Amino acid sequence: MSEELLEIIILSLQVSGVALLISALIGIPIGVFLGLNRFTGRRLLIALMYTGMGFPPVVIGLFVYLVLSRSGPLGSLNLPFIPALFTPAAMVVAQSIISFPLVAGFTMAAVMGVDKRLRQQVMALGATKQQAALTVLMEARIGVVVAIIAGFGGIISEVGAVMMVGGNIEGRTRVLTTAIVLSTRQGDFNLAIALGLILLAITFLVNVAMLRLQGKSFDE
Amino acid sequence: MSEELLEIIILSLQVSGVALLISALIGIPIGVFLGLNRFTGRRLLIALMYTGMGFPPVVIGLFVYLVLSRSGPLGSLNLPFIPALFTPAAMVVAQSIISFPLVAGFTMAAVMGVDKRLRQQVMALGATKQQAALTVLMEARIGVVVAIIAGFGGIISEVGAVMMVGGNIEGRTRVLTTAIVLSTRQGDFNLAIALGLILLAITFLVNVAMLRLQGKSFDE
Amino acid sequence: MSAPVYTLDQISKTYNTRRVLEVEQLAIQKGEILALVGPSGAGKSTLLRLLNFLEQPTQGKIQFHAFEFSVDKEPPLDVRRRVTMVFQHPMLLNRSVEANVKYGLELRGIRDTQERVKQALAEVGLEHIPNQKANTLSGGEAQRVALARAIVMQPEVLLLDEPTANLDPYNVGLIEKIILHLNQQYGTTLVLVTHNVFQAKRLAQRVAFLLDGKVIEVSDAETFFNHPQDPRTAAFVRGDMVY
Amino acid sequence: MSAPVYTLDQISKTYNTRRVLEVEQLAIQKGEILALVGPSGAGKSTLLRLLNFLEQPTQGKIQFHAFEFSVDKEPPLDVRRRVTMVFQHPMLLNRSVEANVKYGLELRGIRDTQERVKQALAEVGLEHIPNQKANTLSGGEAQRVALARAIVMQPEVLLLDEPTANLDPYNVGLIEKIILHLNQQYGTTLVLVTHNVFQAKRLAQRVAFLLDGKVIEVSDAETFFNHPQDPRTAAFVRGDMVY
Amino acid sequence: GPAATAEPTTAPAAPAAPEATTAPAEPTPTIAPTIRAGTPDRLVLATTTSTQDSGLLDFILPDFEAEFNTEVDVIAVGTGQSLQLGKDGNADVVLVHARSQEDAFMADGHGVRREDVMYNDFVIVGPESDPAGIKGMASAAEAMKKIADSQSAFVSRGDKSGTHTKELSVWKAAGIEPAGDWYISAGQGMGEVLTMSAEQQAYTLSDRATYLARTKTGLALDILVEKDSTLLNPYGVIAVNPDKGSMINADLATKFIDWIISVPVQEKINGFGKEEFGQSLFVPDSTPWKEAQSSAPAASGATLKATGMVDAETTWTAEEIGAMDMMSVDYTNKDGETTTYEGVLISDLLEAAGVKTEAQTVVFVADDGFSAEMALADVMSCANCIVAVDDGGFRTVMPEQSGKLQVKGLVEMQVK
Ligand SMILES: Nc1ncnc2c1ncn2[C@@H]1O[C@H](COP(=O)(O)OP(=O)(O)OP(=O)(O)O)[C@@H](O)[C@H]1O
Ligand SMILES: Nc1ncnc2c1ncn2[C@@H]1O[C@H](COP(=O)(O)OP(=O)(O)OP(=O)(O)O)[C@@H](O)[C@H]1O
Ligand SMILES: [Mg+2]
Ligand SMILES: [Mg+2]
Repeated sequence: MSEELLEIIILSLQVSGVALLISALIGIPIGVFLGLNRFTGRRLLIALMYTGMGFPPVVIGLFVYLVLSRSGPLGSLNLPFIPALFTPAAMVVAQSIISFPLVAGFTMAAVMGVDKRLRQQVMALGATKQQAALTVLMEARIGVVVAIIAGFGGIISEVGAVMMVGGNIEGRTRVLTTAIVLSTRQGDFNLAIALGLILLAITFLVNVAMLRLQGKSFDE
Repeated sequence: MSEELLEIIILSLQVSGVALLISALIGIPIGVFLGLNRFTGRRLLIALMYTGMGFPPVVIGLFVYLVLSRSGPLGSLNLPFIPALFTPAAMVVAQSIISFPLVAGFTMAAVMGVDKRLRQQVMALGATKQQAALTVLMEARIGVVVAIIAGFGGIISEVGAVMMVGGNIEGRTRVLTTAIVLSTRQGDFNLAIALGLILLAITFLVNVAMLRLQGKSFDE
Repeated sequence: MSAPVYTLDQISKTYNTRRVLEVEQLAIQKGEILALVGPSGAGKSTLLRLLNFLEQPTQGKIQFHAFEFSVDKEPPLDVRRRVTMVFQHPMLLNRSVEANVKYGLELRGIRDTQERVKQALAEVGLEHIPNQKANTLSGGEAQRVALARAIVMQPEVLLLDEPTANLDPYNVGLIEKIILHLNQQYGTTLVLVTHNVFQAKRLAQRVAFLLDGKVIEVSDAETFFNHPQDPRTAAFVRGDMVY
Repeated sequence: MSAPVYTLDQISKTYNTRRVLEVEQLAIQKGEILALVGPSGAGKSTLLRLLNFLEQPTQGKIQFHAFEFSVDKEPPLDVRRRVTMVFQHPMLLNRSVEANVKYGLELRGIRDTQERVKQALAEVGLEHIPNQKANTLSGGEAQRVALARAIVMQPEVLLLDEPTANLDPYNVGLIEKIILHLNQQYGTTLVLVTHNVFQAKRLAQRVAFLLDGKVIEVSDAETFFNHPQDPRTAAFVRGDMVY
Repeated sequence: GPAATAEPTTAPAAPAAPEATTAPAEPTPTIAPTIRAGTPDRLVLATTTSTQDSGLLDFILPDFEAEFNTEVDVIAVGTGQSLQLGKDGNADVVLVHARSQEDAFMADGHGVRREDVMYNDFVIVGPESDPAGIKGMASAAEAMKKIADSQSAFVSRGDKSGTHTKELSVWKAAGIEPAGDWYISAGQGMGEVLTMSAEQQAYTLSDRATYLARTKTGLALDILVEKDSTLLNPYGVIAVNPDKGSMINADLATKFIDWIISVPVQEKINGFGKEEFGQSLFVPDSTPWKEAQSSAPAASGATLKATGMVDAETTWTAEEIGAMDMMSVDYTNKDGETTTYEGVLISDLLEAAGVKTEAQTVVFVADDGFSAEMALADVMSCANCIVAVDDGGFRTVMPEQSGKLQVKGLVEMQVK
């Protein structure tokens, strides 16, 4: 494997890995919150979250682009902690936005599948609200793992947004998907398919690892 | 709204709607099967299905392209029921492949969340295997609805594959996402954002409708 | 006595490596009420699941009428539908009470269920809440819905796993009356798991004592309670430790 | 007699439009065992949930020591942790038996739980299956794990919802012994829902009779069973229809 | 229309109109698998994005669709992918700009006919501040060298496209192997690269059409170097080899190529963008166009024919005409300027060819397709109607006739 390809693979994993972490940190609590609480406006929030699942990555890319652009609201501030366009950090921002509704939505569905009385029982045993939520989350772990896997799948395979805000710069922001698109545009379909297979192999290994971590739950 | 835009919207809904239907018809039974049965190789199938969730749409597009291409294995047969490239039917094929692992994966997770004893009880009441599976599916309906919503979100917002096999032909295969990409390429960000908002509005309305159909389940 | 409904021969059931059931011989007669008693974890529920063809025996064969059920032979639908069971924990569907009760009828393609459902709910004293969602029922209410759901189908064999565990004395009496009625009126064969020795005495013609997965003693109710053959049976009836 | 642990005043609880509980006055004394009896659907479990601060009363206030609990006032964590409950249906976590029992201790940040867990399991007779997954337990085993999970925390108030419903006579005796021991040794206040009139007789100092959400009669056990004030109480004790 | 905003306002119709005029019965797209193979009235054109993104195709294609009662499906995907679509037999015609790849495509037998269509040119664009100070330089190579020497940011297409290939050749000419932090290889299309360059205040090499189209939408980059002869960007059209399958619409492909290289269409391409940008985006370059151009100015090649109802169809060269009896005629144009032309009486020429008695009229045809008609009798009786040799080509001069009959670039006289 060429060094260049290796770099691309590593960057893909880094960007999507960090983005997944961020969207899990945001999405899981939101999903748990929506799953466990009943309040007016909840249905609206759910519909919005589901809409977020269908947010076209290129629109998110465009949005992040406009915000981070030199002439945009954040980019023009030129602050050190605001990621510049065409950097991996900007790609992480876009991908986090893409995957968090997915993570939140499925977490919510999984949490809603847990018997309500279990949460009551857990509260009766002296859990704080947070502890109870965490316990319910643990009970719904299969669904949550699938939520995370789906979030990962959504962003590792995503191209519209990373292309837009990352710029597919060789050696700096080129990831597997943008490399695939590049070779497709060049008419080099064989290379594109080969890169696609590498991407799939990576995703497969990550999934196997997650299922492993998950232990026996999936066999029960 | 111009007639052309209306056509684009209708085509987007038709293509993704039919693809969703197909992937639900395939994905839900597969999800139920994987959720309810235990057999050797199941974990492998699950990992593969999850990998399918992370299948880059452009690779799927490429794959469908190569198969349906006039020089490809199916396209060269020139049979009437095999969709030709650059037609809505070809886009449906690609999108169905994209969304079915998502539908299957979440259906599986939802089904696995249902108490195993419920299925036994249902069998005890005289259900056939199919009836029992259907009943379990009904019990897991929230998860299944989310699975379908996610599948819809995944394809209505997808651009790589429809661009590849549809060709973004004006008046014939142009859908909202490819129109967005075209205007982005032409630098007309305002139009791109406007189209994006239309797409979001449509997704939102579809989601609200699905939640409506779902009735009270989401409030329990 | 006519031919038995069930004949069990050298049956065993193992979970992982643990053998939880090991029945050498057991016959269940047509039209009888057989009470199954024994300490917690003895294997009573497991035995019922086998009798209902829900799990396959690890070893041995269960003969139901002419049909043989074993690890590699599953029963056809029409055989399965002659037997039904009320689980120890009422597994209700997340639907209304009424929808739960008519579920088994619908599975069989029976229409015009309304009258039958109404009557079954009346029998268990729940005619007032047909539309309540099952997951909001009290413990005893849920148990009675589960029972109604089974009796509405008028099965040939009815397996009851502690059907009155969560009920007050009046409702216990009500359910016991239903059980006797089914048995006397329709000749329904009943296998009843109960930890209530008095209930077994009141209802059963024969009693089987299960301990550690093994059938220690089977005899008619009179003998079982008053002249148990096995000292462990006697201890159990007295409420003593039997391990 | 010292100040009551709980004082209920004009409490009611409504689900949707149905009022399922309506308690004018009820005091629960420190260190007593109060049995709560009544027909299925009377509101016993609902009352326990209120006593455990799990659901808010629709109207009225529940006073627990100095703390007042009502629709717009939730108890702080340390108050809540003084009370625990064993549900009618054992809601076990999808973990091992041991993990279930130590769960409450872990919530409280207690380490070195191993000894206590082991002992609690031994008390309920389940020391042999600490590693079994909770969802494979038999009905009675699950019920005992749920009990062990509560007693291991040595709460000040223990609410038990039919804790022996699924148990055989020997295990019933075992559990009853544990209950008495907690009450006598540690002064644990116990509220015990039971449909077993004999059990109430054996354990309770006072008995409350709930019917259609209302407390019909509260008196000491002797009076309750032998000289009930209300004809409906008498009917219930006899096992007659009380509606 | 949502999709074609970069379309110049000179386009004859609003973006939505092409269908309206060409296919009034265009159905709402349906999902039913359309059997495209063998459908005679559809042409699949695979092309680079620049032809679509600049709006050129929307400008010219409706004419083709109307004339041949057909529809053109445009797949705008880039040169490499377009050629691949052709190779796979999924396109009937490809319109791309990468000469060497096109030649390889032909050599490998994927195409049956290749024609030059047009060219546009590349320009070096960059931020107004011009940190490398290349503004106005004549040599692209030297300008690029300055960019490299000053380590100013440069965004490269990096996608092996025609533009990228050109860029690499300029680097080579400058003797530089571009590498380093300042050299950003984007691997994207022209539009995206221009956006990135503007965002990063970087230089880039762009085709003029895309650049101009993008300035319409507020691109903040200036042209700094242009008009170097090394910066030409030729487009070619190729008919895909029909041997790839019966579905290839070879007939229509041929028609399309004939059409797009024809003089009137080339004229239209020439006019595209003039009004909006004040300059042509594409310069016509087809063989017929070049012939027509050269026939007008270049005397050597120019010929004049007499055809139709003549005894002998005759062709004259400029030299032959020059050797005949010449006369002078003054012609005053509508602006009042008078020019004196030397030429041969038209009646003499027609008599030399031998006009048939049934003939009624003469049609004067120009090299750009223009034609004008006059009664034969009037022509024969006209004493000062001549064919003059003008800038190496021919023209009619008829002082008493309307301006229409002063046909420049005359190539043919059809007697009817
Ligand atoms: N969430 C709810 N919505 C509607 N009705 C409810 C809800 N929860 C409980 N009920 C009703 O309230 C009544 C009291 O329920 P509760 O569980 O307190 O009864 P219980 O006395 O414990 O009965 P059992 O002995 O059968 O367990 C029941 O009739 C039940 O159907
Ligand atoms: N899937 C399983 N895996 C492991 N052990 C199991 C499984 N199912 C049941 N067991 C064990 O088998 C034994 C018998 O279970 P069963 O449910 O038949 O008991 P039971 O006689 O019905 O008891 P109870 O009166 O408590 O309901 C129990 O000790 C239980 O822990
Ligand atoms: Mg049991
Ligand atoms: Mg209760």
